[in-house]
Amino acid sequence: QEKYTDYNLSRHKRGASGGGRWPCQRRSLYVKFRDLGWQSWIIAPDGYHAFFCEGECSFPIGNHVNATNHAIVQTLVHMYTPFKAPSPGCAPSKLSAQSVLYFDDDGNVVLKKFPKMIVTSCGCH
Amino acid sequence: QEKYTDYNLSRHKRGASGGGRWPCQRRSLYVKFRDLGWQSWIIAPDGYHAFFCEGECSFPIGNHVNATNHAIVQTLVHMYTPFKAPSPGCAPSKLSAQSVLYFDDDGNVVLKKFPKMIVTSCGCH
Amino acid sequence: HPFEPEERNSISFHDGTRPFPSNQLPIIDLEENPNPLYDPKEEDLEYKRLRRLLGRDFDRDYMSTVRPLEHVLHRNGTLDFKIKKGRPKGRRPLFIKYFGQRVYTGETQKPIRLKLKREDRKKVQKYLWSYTHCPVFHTWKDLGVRFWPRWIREGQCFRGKSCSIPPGMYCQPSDSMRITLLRWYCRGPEVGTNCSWIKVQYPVLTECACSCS
Amino acid sequence: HPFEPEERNSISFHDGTRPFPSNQLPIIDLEENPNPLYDPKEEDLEYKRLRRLLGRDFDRDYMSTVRPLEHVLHRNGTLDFKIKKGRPKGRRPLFIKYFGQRVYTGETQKPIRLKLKREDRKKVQKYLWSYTHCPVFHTWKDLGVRFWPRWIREGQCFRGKSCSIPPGMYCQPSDSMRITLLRWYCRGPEVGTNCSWIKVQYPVLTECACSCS
Repeated sequence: QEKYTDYNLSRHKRGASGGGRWPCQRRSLYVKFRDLGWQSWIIAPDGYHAFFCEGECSFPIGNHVNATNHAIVQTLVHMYTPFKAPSPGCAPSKLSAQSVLYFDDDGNVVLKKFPKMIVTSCGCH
Repeated sequence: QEKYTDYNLSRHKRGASGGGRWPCQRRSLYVKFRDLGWQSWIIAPDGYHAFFCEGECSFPIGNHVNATNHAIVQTLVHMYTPFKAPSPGCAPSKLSAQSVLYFDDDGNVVLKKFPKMIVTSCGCH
Repeated sequence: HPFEPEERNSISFHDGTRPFPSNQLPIIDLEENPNPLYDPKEEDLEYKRLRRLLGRDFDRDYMSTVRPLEHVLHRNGTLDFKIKKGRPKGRRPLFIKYFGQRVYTGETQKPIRLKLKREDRKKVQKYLWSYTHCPVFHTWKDLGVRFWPRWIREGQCFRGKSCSIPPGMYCQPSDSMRITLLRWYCRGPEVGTNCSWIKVQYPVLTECACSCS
Repeated sequence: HPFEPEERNSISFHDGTRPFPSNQLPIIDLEENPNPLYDPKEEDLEYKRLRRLLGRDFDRDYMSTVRPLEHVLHRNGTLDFKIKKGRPKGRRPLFIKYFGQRVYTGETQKPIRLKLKREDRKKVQKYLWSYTHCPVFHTWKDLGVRFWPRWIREGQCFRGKSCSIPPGMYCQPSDSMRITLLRWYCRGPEVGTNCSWIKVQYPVLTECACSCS
């Protein structure tokens, strides 16, 4: 289980790049389906650890944030000519699936795999 | 060739989600290696069409922006409880490679493929 | 029908307000709320009533209310490799039928051929058919007290070694069916209230095939 | 040495300030600046001088200063399928050596075997070796006037049909070498100034293998 990181503390510091004061990283997020109004169509589970990505992608983008070549280029373009392009964003690099028991469009209750539901790792994209 | 979209016009309107007034989309960006100071190690080409991703990823995320399941969940979490997570970001969904003739670390001039240099499509992640 | 989903409206949700499912297998185990108030009680588990509720969907081959003997004997599962006339049972794949065609080696050389007696060619075909066959591995699984019958027979693909020549491809899920079970479902806003048995469809892998992942 | 890269410093750039190259093949064509001021002039193309500059790196098998006869005769390239004793030239792959092993069919049944005479087994092995072999397809390519020699012999993998049993895998680049050419390089801040010939390494595909992409 991951430690919960308090998002509140820093949200006022976020700039246009969508990041906080920390470098791009995976953060805790437990989603309760009831909070999304989804208890009407999802039977199980009640919720899941979805995680999300957040943080800065600013120069220099080190190896540790898993940046693509395009993100490296875009970071430099933004640094030299900020009006041409924004900083790259902190976004999921790997996602994994989650099984859900739910009502489908025809009213049947089925168990299916929902791909790309959980953030496994983040990077600058 | 893509039409150049003027980034300047709208950059003041960007919110914390890193988008403009338009939905998440691919935008033109020609990168001149000289502008990045890279003429010292890149021999050819002079530059390339890198493109970048920008735009809103707000509720509802339609099919057209190529959203992952996680992005759909995160959008709703942000809508109901904005302090828990930001909107998902507009980021590259597909990237392609570019050949570059350059000086490597040993001072040799080599031709190699640089993967993930060009944005081919964007989506909400 | 034990449950009428009154809350559910019938529009299609493929507008990006709901995540999209896939038919990908194998299925990942469902995460259950550990609160025992969501479990059915003794009186909710009366065999006769549940058996009648499930009706024709009760499939002895794929479900069991008690731990099956097969699970006692072969806890780790059994390989379901059906043999007929020295080769896997079922329809002959096309690549077996056409095995032995000429290999093109360029404009200036003759193609390479396989010169074998009819009998020997048949032997090689049968062998390749068996070698590349992906049998299903069956295991019994306990879904817990919130499903009825709680034991189901799942399929898995055997991935111990490559199934192709040259090696590189592995046995992958290629077909599935849905079995219908009962699920104890509590709709009440408070924990463990307004509960009933509803019919649910559970995917079970039925076929594997040799392919790139 | 025709060029001393004075601007280049020698630190390693693997700190995220530069993009990372890969050794992936095939290479994509280099995008050239169309401005003819970047081209070498007549007097820069003196054969004797350039031949001396390239020295031992001049490789007749992979480069040519004029359009090669092979390109005139086979514009689309030639398949390089070298045969020896009825099978592809080169080392026997392990999966060919071990072809014919028993196929496991579960605890309760005998494994399936291939019963063939030694000779016939050899025939099948040779055939499978040829069937799964991935010959290199050679084509001559004109790199333009800024490279010397401007013609090089490239390799490609033949992807017309699957190379595996069962089908699913295709011939993919698996090995390459680097040939050394000369490149006309203008370093001046103004267009077409401070130009000289420098040695560059150009990757050429030399081997293909049957695999999943």
